[in-house]
Amino acid sequence: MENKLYVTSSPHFRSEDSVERIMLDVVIALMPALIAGIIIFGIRALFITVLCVAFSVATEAVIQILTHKDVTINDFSAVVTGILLAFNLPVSVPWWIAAIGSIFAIAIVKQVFGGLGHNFMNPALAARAFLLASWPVPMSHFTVDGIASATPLAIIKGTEASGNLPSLFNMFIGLKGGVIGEVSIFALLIGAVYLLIRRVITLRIPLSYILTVAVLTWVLGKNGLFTGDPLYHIMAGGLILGAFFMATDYTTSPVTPKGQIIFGIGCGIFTSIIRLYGGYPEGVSYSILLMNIATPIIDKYTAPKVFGEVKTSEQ
Amino acid sequence: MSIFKTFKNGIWKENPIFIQVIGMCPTLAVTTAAINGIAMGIAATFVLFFSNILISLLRKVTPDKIRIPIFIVVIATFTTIIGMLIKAFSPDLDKALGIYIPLIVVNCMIMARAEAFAYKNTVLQSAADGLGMGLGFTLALFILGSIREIIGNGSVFGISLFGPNYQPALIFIMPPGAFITLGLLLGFFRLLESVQKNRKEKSIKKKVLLGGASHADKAYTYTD
Amino acid sequence: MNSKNDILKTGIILLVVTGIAAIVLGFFNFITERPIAKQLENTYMEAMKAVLPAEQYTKLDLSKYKFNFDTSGDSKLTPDPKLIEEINEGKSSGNVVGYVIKVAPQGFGGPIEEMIGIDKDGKITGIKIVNQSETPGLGAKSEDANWNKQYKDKKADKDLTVVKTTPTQDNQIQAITGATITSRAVTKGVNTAIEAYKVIVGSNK
Amino acid sequence: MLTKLILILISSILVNNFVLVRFLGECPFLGVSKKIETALGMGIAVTFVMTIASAFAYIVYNMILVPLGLSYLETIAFILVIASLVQFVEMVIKKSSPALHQALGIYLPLITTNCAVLGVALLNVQENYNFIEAVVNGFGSAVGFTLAIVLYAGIRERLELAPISKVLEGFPIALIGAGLMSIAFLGFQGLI
Amino acid sequence: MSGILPYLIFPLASLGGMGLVFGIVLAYASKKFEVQVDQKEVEVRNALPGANCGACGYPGCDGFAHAALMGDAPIDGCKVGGPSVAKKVGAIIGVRTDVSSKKMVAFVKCNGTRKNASEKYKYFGIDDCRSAVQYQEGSKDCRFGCLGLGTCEKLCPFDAIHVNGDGIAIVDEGKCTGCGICVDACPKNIIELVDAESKTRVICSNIHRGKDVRPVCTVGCIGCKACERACNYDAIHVINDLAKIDYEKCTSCMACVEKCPTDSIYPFKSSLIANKTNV
Amino acid sequence: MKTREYTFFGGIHPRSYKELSNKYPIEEYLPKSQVIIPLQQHIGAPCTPLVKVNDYVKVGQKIGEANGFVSAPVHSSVSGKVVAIEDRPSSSGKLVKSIVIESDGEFNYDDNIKPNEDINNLKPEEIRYIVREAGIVGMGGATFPTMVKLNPPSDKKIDIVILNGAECEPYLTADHRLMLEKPVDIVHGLLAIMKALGASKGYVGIEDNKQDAIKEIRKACKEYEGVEVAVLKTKYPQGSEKHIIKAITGREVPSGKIPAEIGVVVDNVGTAFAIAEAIKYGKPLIERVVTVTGEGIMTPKNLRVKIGTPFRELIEYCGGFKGTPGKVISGGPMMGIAQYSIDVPVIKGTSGILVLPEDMIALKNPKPCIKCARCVDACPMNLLPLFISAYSLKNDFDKCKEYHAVDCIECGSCSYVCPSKRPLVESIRLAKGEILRKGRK
Repeated sequence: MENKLYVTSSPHFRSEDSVERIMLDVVIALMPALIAGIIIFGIRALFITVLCVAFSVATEAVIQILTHKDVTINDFSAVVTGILLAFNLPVSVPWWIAAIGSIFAIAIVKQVFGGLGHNFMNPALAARAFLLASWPVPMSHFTVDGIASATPLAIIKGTEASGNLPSLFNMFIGLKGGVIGEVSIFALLIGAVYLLIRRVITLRIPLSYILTVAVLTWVLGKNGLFTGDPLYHIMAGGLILGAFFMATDYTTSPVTPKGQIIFGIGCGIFTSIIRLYGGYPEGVSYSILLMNIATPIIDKYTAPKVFGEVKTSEQ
Repeated sequence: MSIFKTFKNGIWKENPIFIQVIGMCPTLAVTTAAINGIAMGIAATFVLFFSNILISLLRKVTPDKIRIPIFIVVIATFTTIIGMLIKAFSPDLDKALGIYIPLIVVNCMIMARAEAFAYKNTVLQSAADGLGMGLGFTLALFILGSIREIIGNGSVFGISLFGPNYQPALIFIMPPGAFITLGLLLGFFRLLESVQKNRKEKSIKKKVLLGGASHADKAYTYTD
Repeated sequence: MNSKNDILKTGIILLVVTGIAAIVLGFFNFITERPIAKQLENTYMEAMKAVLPAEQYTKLDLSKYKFNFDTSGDSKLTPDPKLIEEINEGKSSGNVVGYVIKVAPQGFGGPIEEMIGIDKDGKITGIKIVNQSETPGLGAKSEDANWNKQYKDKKADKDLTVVKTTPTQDNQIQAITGATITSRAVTKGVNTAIEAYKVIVGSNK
Repeated sequence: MLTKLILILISSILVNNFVLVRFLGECPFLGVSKKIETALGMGIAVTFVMTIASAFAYIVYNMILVPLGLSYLETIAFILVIASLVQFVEMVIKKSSPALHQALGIYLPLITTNCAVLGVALLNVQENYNFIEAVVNGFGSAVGFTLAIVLYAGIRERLELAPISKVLEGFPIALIGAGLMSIAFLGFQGLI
Repeated sequence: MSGILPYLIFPLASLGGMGLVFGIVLAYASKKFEVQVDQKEVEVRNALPGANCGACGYPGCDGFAHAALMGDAPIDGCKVGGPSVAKKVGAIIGVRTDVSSKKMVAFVKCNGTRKNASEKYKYFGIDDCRSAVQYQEGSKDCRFGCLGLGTCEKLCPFDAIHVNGDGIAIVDEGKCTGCGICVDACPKNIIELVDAESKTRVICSNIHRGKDVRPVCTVGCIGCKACERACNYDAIHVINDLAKIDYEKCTSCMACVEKCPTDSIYPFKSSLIANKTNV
Repeated sequence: MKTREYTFFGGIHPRSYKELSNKYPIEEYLPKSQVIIPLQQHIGAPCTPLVKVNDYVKVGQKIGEANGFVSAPVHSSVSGKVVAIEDRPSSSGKLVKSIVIESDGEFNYDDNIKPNEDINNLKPEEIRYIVREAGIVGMGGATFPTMVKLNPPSDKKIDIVILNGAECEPYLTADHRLMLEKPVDIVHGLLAIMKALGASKGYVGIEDNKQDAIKEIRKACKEYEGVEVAVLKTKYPQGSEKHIIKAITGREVPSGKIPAEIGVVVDNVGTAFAIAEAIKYGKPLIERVVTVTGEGIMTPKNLRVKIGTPFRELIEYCGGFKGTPGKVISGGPMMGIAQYSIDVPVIKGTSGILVLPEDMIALKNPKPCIKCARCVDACPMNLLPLFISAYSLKNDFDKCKEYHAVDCIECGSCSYVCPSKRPLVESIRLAKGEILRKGRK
């Protein structure tokens, strides 16, 4: 025969989706929040973000070259990690802290465990927790327009800060203290809608997460049962950023539908507990990390009922 | 095996931490500073040395069936003694090491040496083994403690290294730092080992691998 | 274990081994008991001396006093009688020079045991953290003598408060950076001690 | 009273997790965490023993050692209590419920040298817990151990599928994984 | 001296008493709750160090003993004990006390390298022969050809079989233990256990007639019987269009090797001449 | 008119590509020279040849006798001389013993071929006999002997018969055209199946992207009681037997069991048509409708083709290749079998010949699984393809079994949606094979 044909397994055609495209979609979805961050915190927000991305990508490339693996920095996953890490840093953070965080996220949390798809924890969040424990002071110093400004959650908690709570509207558009990416609920929601339309994420995790926080913060209010202000808790802190962009991280969240809902509820419970009773004012990062740990177990015990599966005594 | 070789074995070739990976609890818990690591190491060495000697001495008269309870009693006795001595003469150390001193009793390293070595070897050999293993343990704890103290506190033995402007990464003297530092350290030693091995084997390997498995020219590399 | 004899034999061997161990340990205890007790006493004495110099300290019977404080207000700082662990009266040349009050407020990682010395004029002579399990590098800095210095010479008339910036008023204490909870806990302990001191002085009169 | 017990429980399970914060019971944590089922079996066995051991150690310490002024013998006395207890429990289970023994029994001997058991007995003394508090602390600590080891086993099962560098395979990666878990558990700090 | 006495008597009494009580209770309990166990398991258990450290990955020494007896755990799984314990455990369990004196090794009966054998299509799929045979029976025109995707290599626990650069699996006989895992795994059934001492081996598995073999492989056995005629010892016969050697009779004279027109008996002619092995 | 639309959980929505060929009416194509008739064109035991080399055979003459219960006879589709009986590659992907017949171009029918009685006058066992003798098998691609389906275990009462006209595979339009052009015969076939089984209810399941076919079949159904069209949502794999049952009846076929277990029998519309023809004319299964399509074909067509016609002839009839062919697939793109030769024959299960040019086959190297869970959402069997695949690639087939690998229907949905282009179906198929092999041992 003139020209040998290809023989492969079925199916013989595949969807247009690709890892690169998905990651690119996430990057696109994060852009509104980045722009909001730059507007609110100034150009340094952009500097920190670019720095994190650069260090993340470079770390990934260097490790892959050193371990003789294919260099896969063009799949944008390191870019996503870099942006998310930057989004979790206060704008005033020293540049070297951002750089160390990026290296830690990619090297220790991701590549050591086998790279893309094999890390069991969200690299950006693990890096943030690492930085927060290492350098708590610069990591919890928040400014808006160069003026020190406590986060609404810290004010509610009242341990580290005092001041007047910003209005709901200011919270929504982002005029409040916080890390670079979390402040503008409005911008984050634009990105979230984009991801939902592109079908990159489903609502299972974000919705169950946010609803759980809402219910718990309402029920366990400061002045007795059912006195909390759920709306405030939803818009304060990193809940929206966490629920739509970080809890939904594919690799570290469950794959089963039921598991995803359990994951969301678990995140919500831990977030509420840490916010209301814990030592830290904000619990989003830690709660997602904790549920990341539980993900394999959740997957294992929430496997959907196989089509036609019958419970029989004999096997 | 010569006594010196037995002694050396424990320090490097069969290092209880880096090679055998046993006795993890105190290793991780007390190495927040170099001095603590050394102190813990010496305490464990004391117990290991004397219990090895005693068990070796008693090995002929110990009934097989109840050797484990007897080992436990012997080890527990020496542990209690070192605990009392530390309490009496260095209360600061006692505070730093806390309950990990009595927990030397259940350090599998000591039990394993008793069972695997002292119970089968002469007194002299056992003493050398106990000392070697103990020093290997101390060395490992010292290395780990130093690294954690340098990164996490910017000092060694309490002496500041980088001046007041250095901002230490506190996490390294917190629990996560213990796990991560030891994990990376173990990986590092493995790397050294494999590099060494490769160098040795390279020449031999060429002859053994007849075809030389080169998959490079495959058109269809399809797995990870 | 076939026969009763066997059981007895193993039992006796175990008995002998534990017995020897017991004797050895007893012997070592005999040797070390006094040094240990002395060490304990020394540390304690040193701590008391550090916060309130005196020649002699006598422990007070706390059940004789009624510590009824006003616990309303900011629960993070208001005195709490439950925190009081021990009160020692310090005497020099037969005269009462002041009191050393040991309290254990709840910090970030557990109770913080601290000693507060207050002289007979109601002035704080010094504080010392004897035991704590706060975060290294943050709350653990509460042991730092430099930080403890802030409390010295404060008058025991007003509750102390904690601020994050440089104090502007006399009753303000600057918090350790990043460890407000610890700083508050320590201050709460000091406030408690002040109240306890007032009760004792009041009932002595 | 109840509040205190709940606090002890939360503290021992989450805040001062035995494995991830207090560094007790590392050997079984690293050794017996390759499969979820095994880890669960180990956890349940440890829970069982630790709860009972806390009670017995309390009795021995407060009824025998303290009245006689022999509190310095706590270590040796506790280890005797634990060793005998474990052996006794194993024998009883083996006889009375072979099925249970199949599931738990094989883990029991391993527990003798699990420093978590001795650790909890010593901690109970150090913290001056009363009988009920001691038992609750023993139980909570063991539950914390079980929680950590089971979650960790899940992660390790998944790591089996990952292309991890030969140099890091086994203990190094296990330790780094535990470190990351420990970072996540920092979130519970200050909860009590 | 009277001062030290209470320091010795109280601990002696209390600890000794505890030891006695526990000892008696345990001894009594062990009688009362005695359960029959596999004697071998007890033996294995006793051979182990008893540190119960869990380093073997099994729950304690009992767990390891049980697993080793069941064949789940490798006999050298105990790291604390080392080789000496492994030897003891092996002796108790009785792992293969060399049933036959002959050492058997695996041998891949195909030399259809990329150069020698033609392919019928371009394969794109996972590197696993068992998978590849599901698609048009594999990419080689010859139905009995080594696919070279290395299922045997992946499954070999001793690192003793490798696919070489020409796409053919070759056994490293020094490492091969003759366990037969590759024999079972090969979907083309072209690996066979042979006597390690044998000098000549037919290196083809094609049972088709010569006219069907020639177009697909230049080194395939065409069943021409030249070897049969060349053999003076009646040791090689063509059965089913494929030569087969009877090692009872073979003297390793290499006559068949020299006569084979397609070079399908190992060692290859070229190597006889050049006196070097290319395999 | 708005009617209820049936569907199931999971599945995917690939582009259909049906517009390439769905406008073209079915043309008759007669083989020019040789036909190759494999003796095994069905699931089950191969047939034994009834003829020898050099024998002269006529159209419709039985040339292979069924061996055993699960088997189906084969018939000559041309008249002419048997030139060889030997192993030939079949489009099923295997070498199969085949009868090669040199056509004399006259298509003389065998004398045995005569019309049967009207359906109304036939007894169920007579219908079954006709179906068996006609060698009818499932023509959707699974090629399960229809006769076996019509003979369910005596303790299973069949109450519903479903004709599968979903044709959910992209590109294929053979069933669509058949439904448009032969609606009455298809309904007759359905009635015959219902009669043979004593079923009271019959459905023709058609996806809602084939509105014209729905209309035609509805019209044909009108005069009969108990038969109706069930409009299905367009979704792959709607045509899977288990899922069409689930969609229409709500019943779930238990794992490892056949549909008869829950009182349902499913047949392809092509099969129904073949049954109708077997009854009407006594004609055995010697021809079928094949869609020749794909971007690699000059002019895609729907052809009625004699069984045994080589692909080469059909491709040439459709104007030959357009561009360099990369893949030639027997069947659709999701489950079809890639061929290495175009000299393989059309067999009873060949629903289409799909030619994809080299630049369209997109052979991408897989990337690591990112656990996006799209395969989980797509799997119509509710499996976790990512884990089965991962364990399979690690040779841990016991784990695959725990994850129900054997329940996979190999529909390809998971591989289709995978953004990392991982070999999901491929590795699961491997696992299935190894699990079954282990089970046999």
